[in-house]
Amino acid sequence: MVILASAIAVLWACGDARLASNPYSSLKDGQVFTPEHRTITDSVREFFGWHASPVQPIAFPHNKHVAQGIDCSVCHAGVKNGPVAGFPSDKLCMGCHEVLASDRPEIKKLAVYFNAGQDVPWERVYGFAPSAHIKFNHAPHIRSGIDCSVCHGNVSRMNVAVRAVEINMGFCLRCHRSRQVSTDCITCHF
Amino acid sequence: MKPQNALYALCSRPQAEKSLVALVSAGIAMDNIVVISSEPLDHYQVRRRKKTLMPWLVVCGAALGGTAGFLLATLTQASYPIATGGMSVVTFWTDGIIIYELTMLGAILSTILVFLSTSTLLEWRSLPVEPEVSAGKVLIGVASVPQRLRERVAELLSAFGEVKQYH
Amino acid sequence: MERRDFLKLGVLTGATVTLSSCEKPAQQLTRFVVEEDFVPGVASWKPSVCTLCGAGCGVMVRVSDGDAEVIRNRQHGIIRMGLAKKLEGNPEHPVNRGKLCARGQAGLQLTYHPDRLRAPLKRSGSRGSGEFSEITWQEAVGEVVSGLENLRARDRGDRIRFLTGTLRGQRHNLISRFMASLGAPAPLHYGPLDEPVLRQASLLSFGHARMPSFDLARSDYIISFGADFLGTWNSPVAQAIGYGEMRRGHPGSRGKFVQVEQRMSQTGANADEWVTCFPGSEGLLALGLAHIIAKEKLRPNSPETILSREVEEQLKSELYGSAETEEKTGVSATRVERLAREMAAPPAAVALIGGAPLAHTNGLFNAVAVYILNAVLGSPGLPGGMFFAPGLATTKEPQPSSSPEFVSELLSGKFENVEALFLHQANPVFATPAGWQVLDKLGRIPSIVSFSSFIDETTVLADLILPDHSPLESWLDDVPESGTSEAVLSLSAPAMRPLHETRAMPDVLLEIGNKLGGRVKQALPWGSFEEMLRASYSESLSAELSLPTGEQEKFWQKVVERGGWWDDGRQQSPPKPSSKFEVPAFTPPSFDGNQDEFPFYFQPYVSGAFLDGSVAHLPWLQELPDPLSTVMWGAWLEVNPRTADKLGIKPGDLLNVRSQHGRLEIPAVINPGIAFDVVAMPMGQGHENFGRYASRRGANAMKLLAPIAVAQVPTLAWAATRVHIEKIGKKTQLALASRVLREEELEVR
Amino acid sequence: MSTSSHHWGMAVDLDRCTGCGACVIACQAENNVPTVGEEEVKRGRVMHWIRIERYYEGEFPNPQIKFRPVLCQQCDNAPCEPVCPTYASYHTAEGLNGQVYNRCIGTRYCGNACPYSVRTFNFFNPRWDKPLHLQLNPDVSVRQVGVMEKCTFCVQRIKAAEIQAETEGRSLRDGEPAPACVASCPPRALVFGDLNDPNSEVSRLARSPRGGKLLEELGTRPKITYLQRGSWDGENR
Amino acid sequence: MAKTAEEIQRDLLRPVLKTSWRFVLVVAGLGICVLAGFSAWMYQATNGIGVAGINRPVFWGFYITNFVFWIGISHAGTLISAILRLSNATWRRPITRCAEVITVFALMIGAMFPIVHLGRPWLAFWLVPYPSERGLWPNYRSPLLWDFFAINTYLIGSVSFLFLPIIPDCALLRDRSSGWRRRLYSGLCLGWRGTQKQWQQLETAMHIMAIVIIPVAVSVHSIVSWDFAMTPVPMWHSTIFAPYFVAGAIFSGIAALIVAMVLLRSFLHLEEYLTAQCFDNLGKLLLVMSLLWFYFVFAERLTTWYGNAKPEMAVLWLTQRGPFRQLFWVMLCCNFVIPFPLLAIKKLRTIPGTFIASVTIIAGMWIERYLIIVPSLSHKFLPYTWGSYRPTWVEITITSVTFCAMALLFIVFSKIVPVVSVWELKAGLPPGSRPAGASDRDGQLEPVQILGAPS
Repeated sequence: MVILASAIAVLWACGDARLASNPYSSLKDGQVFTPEHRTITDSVREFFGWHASPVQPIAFPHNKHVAQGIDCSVCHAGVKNGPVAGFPSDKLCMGCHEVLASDRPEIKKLAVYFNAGQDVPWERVYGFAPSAHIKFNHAPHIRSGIDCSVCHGNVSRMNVAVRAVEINMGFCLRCHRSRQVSTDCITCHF
Repeated sequence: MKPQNALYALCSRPQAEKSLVALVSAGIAMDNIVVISSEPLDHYQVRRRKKTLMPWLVVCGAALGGTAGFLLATLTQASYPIATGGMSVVTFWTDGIIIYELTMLGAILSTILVFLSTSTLLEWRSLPVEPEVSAGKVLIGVASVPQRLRERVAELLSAFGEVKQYH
Repeated sequence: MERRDFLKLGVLTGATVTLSSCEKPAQQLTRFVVEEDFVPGVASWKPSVCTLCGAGCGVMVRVSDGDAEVIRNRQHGIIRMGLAKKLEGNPEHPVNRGKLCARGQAGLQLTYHPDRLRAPLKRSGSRGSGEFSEITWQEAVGEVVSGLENLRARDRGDRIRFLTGTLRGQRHNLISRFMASLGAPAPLHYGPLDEPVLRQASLLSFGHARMPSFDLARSDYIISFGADFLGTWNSPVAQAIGYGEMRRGHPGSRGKFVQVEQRMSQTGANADEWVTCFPGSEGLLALGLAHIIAKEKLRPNSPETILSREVEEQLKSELYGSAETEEKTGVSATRVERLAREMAAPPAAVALIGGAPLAHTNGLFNAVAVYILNAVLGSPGLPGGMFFAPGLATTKEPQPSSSPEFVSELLSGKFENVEALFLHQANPVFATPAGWQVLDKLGRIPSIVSFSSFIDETTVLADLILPDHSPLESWLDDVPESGTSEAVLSLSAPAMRPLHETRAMPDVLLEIGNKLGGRVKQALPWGSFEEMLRASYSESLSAELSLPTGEQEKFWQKVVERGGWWDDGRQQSPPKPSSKFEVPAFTPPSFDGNQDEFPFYFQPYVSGAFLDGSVAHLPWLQELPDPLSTVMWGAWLEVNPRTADKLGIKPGDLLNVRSQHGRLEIPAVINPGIAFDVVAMPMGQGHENFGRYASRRGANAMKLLAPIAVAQVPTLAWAATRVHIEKIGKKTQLALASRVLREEELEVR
Repeated sequence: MSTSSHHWGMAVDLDRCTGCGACVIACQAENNVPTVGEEEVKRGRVMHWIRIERYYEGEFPNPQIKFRPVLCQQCDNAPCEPVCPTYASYHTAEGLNGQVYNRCIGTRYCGNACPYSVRTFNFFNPRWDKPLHLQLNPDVSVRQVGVMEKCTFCVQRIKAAEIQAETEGRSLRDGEPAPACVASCPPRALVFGDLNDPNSEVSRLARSPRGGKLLEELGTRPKITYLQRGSWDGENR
Repeated sequence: MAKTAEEIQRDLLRPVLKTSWRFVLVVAGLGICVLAGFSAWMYQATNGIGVAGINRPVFWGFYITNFVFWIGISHAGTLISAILRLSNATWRRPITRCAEVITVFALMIGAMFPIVHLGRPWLAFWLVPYPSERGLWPNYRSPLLWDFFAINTYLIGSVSFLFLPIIPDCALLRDRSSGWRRRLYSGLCLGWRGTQKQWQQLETAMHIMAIVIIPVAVSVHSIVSWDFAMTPVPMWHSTIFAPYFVAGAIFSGIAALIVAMVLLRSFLHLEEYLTAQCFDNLGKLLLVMSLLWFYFVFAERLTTWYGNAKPEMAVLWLTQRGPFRQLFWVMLCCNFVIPFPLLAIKKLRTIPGTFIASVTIIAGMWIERYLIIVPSLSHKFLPYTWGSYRPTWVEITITSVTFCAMALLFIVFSKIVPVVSVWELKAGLPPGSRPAGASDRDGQLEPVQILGAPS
């Protein structure tokens, strides 16, 4: 039993990190795309579902924009008819901010990106670990009239978006059950 | 019971028999007499077999385990959320195995528990530790001697071996 | 209880000391601004054209957005762009009707191949050393222009050559104009698969050098002489679709399919009857069958519509009698007669020829003979018969590419004085026998410019490489030569933006022309290849369809959306027999190497995965099990079990295969479907220098071949070599999908 | 079996199949099936979800070859399902043999139980030389080391088609959705459809006298019908 | 028996109380081996199970072979000692504890392998039925889950079955040792004093445990066999498997017991206690099992051959004519041809005789497990998918290390607790073997009188 316990414990510590590269592959890392974790820490973190809180390049105030009566789908364009909500290109931002509040420091940051012909490297706030193998599709959820805040918290109150809701399988299941929609594994995992 | 009014004699096995007789005839209740040895004294008449409830308790434990197994294997699955395309989830024969194993587990655990609770753990501290016992000697004595019989018992025991008091 | 909590309990057993605090994820690369607009995560289908073989199938490309690491003006970053994810057949396209073969689908990997060239390269090391250094496009184009100007100044335009692979449509047109305007000879083609022999036969028999098409769907009886028409030959997808219909398309009547060959091909594996005859005697067998049909008037009315009286009389001569045939072909007289009567019975029967029979020294004879059999069967122009695709009447039909010009130039030492060579989709160094010494002949050319997207055996010689877009990134057009009864133009816009800093070959040529100015500029007046396509198709077609000028734009949009233009209305006219359509004199095939020293006929065959080897660098195809040997990632030699027993050869034994012109070491595969005196080997492997997946893998059959040409057609007779095989004594493990040959292993209790 | 309106099935007409292998590549491209390389192939770890079995019969000069495309038979009575201790392999509402990668702990028990040996296992993390990874299909997850995988009847296409139909407020047509292998097959040897719809092409083929199931005697009740090759003896049939 | 109680006690406690440099050396050596095995496993865990030789279709190889093998070994003890206790065979006294120890450790090692062979071992805890936020329970229809339950039950059972009779010996050691040892043992003996009441309770408990543990042991190996028999794999899907495996398990178990006893005997100089008689009796038992095993093999093969089902015959021929034939015949020799004469002929049924027989049997039984698993998997129904299997250094390392681990655990255990039950041995002595006036039994009163004495 002791052996078992310690063995499993050490395995937990290792997680599924692939430090040594696949011995049967001549490929060098970096030139290779693979689902393996970079470090033990990464894998352990993913295993326990700990995610770093994102630090956005620009402190985007959601509350201000929502207060302006701008609908989420204006910037997150894909949400209504696609699986991914998506981030806006800064072309869209500059559409207004060419003139609007262009003197503010954060907007200046935005302008710098724009003039350099670059998009703002927004960081994801939500999202699933690849090992969850979830194929989430926004569109059907929006169509069935689920409010964004159900999964993303009341963004209209937030300044920079934070992970307000802990989305795990339990969270999804509770909702699916209460609405009597499919809880077949293959509905989300494939 | 206070140890100071417990009296013991360290003696050889044959003498242990005799002393037992003596103590009984001196009017010490059998239950009050303690015989400590380093192995079961099968060949000496110092034992008094008492009926034990252990088997029945074990049966109860087994029944308990079995029920637990049944609930685990059946109820959990009956309240199973997974959609299995109409495939059976609770199946008689397979659940039988789980129930069987847990029944056995129940029996085993209850045996251990009953044994520990009824034998060793109760006497913890209340009885003396006599290294000589492990040398083959027998420690015989009375756990709690009534005051009136104290001298009588003491001399009785001293006849078979040195009388010991454990504090 | 949440998984996390449960685990934390477990972790208390004293394990995860390595858990460090969560630090910020690694800083990501700069994000370039998105250039297209798409709904994130929603895929769209865009038309394209398959360029991997000559069939010219229409393709639909599934495009969805993704993050690509790219280098834009020397800056490394990420851009979200539309990426091709999957290739499927274009459902509307008349050739492949929504279907696509394995190779076509793997074409996707041409775009994403890790060894693809990403920018112009200039040779920095000695020629062939493979050392190149990146340069900018201005420099690259500048170099070409100055080089050409220099040649033009010295009036050496005639010493420029442009060598391409099988190429049709406006690319071919563009190159031709480019060369002409430089005063250089017409572009040369080299591709081992471009069937010059059959074209020559078509020319002799029906008056135009084209590949035939077949209406297999409505055919009741197919006899194929060595043609792998379900795998690699001619227009495989179209033919496979037809085959399926022939089998089960018409309830109650299932066509019969007879295959004649010495080594059972993937196509032969599907035959109802598999006939084997002496190598090179296929033509005689065809004539033998024709003889019986003609003599017994099994097809009373048909022949005279096609064959002249005297030809028919010739046919009836006992020269082609079944006894004679049996002796010369090895097919029993009774069988010949039975086959003849069988195929004459049903309304529609057709004969095909391809592969080895055309690659014998008497290939032309075989081809014409089979056309005569078709004529006798009356199949030309009839439903379920053979015909020639109409093509586009209005656009100048680009003459089909074929190798003989190149080969004759090569062999006639004309190549000595060539000063500049342009390469595009051609790899002659790999695909020619050692006897032709292509390597050192090309090596002596002062300057070589390649448009290849990959380093291959020929491109590695280049001084300058101007990498082309991948097909999915380019404007494509093609006029399928066969596989359809309609007039078809395949045309498509780029399905995705270029991934790397490459440029489309036609655009580069136009730019060069522009810079050169003068006659070249006049010859190439267009700003871009797109313009050229518009000019040459939109106008002509809309003129032909007499569209009002306002409609033209809409018409063009429709063409581009649809992936081309085709017209059901225009049915092809039945092929007209030419005056030269007559029974050729039988010339027995000659083989290199005498029978005693080299006892085995060596039959290379076109690999189902790699064709001639031009797609051997695609990992999906490398890991596609060969349909018969089930080998992956390698090459092998097929030996008959009885022969193997005689020589003590076991599967996987390394063999030393020797011809008069070279030797190979290659593992053996036992094949119950091959003649005793024939050994076969797939083409396409054995690349020395063709990306990480193909290089130094297997062996190259070409290097074993004798440099013999087909009679009257100066092209390689690749089935005319004899070899000697022996065990080396070493054993290798082939990467097999299955080691088992038979389902019923007979075991006695 | 199926608790839903659809019961997906396939028919394989061996008389049409030419063994060309288009389905193999189609599947590999659609489902992010990795290439494992020569060494791993030699170890018997090729990952294809569909294979074309080839069997020789007879000897030269009269050899014969049988081709048989084999993919997951999506059994109604699947041996792979009950043996999985974690329900990673289970029966979906539409009667498919679901494989839930994230639930798989890699006992490989299902792989042993499957009499058709159509289940493949990720012995290592799959790898793609950049930028080949850009070809990966975003609708299908990239599996990791230690999980089983197998043909899903292109469930992502089924889902997409169902959502599409739902948005257009109609029911699915016959022939939609089509798995990648079916969509690509030139001679139309593979036919896919709803077995609950008696008029669908697949249902009609499933009733064909030529039809049969692979290893029917095992009672796995596969959803794939194999139509035997016809033979030509004088009169056509 | 010549020895007196005191001598017995001294001899048996010596190895526990005195530590020689040889012991330290051996433990260190074995420890290093075990570490090597462990790191091999970590290597596999971090790179992927692919570093092992398993493939498609042979998804199970060495690891599951080891699993079945060690679980089989574990049937040595508990089962045997339980049977012997119930049948009250006196010659059992010196061997029962040794047997029970083997059980416990073999079981631990065996139970590790299902985790070692997992593709994602860090998720092994999903077999535990606990209420998770995912609302998922394990699949009770899966034989692997039965394994989980059965093995845990069996492990708990054997540990307690081993521990109960250790208690009095700990008391003994408590009295005979000092310092930390004394503290340790007075803890371990749970306040054992040795009153007649305690003795009686102990014996009752042992009796019950012996009754309970036998069906558990049987179920465990039946379930292990069902891991195979539940799948439609040629030569696996058979009703004979459960009894076949149980018999094989006891077979290999006894062999392991004999080997362990012979080694102990020589290392710890227990010649007088592990007497030739024990080996003779065990030898007879082993002989019976060997015959039984052969009977099962014969029955299995005969029915397969007669049934002549194509897939099954493919596997049958594979093991008898195919690439596995050498192994097959070696197995037959190891399990029957060699041991049978050694055990049947009285002259040969000596200690060395039984030892040799046992060693070959252990080897043979390992091969048997291998031959049950690999050939069937490599030749399943569709010939196109037929494959083969070759282990890699990882599997070989881990496999061989398990034997070191077994030795290590056993040795360390024998350092803490006497491997021969002192009190049982002493209790087994006839009163005559008492020194110091034990013989005089004068003036003894009838028990009746004692009981009926007036108070």
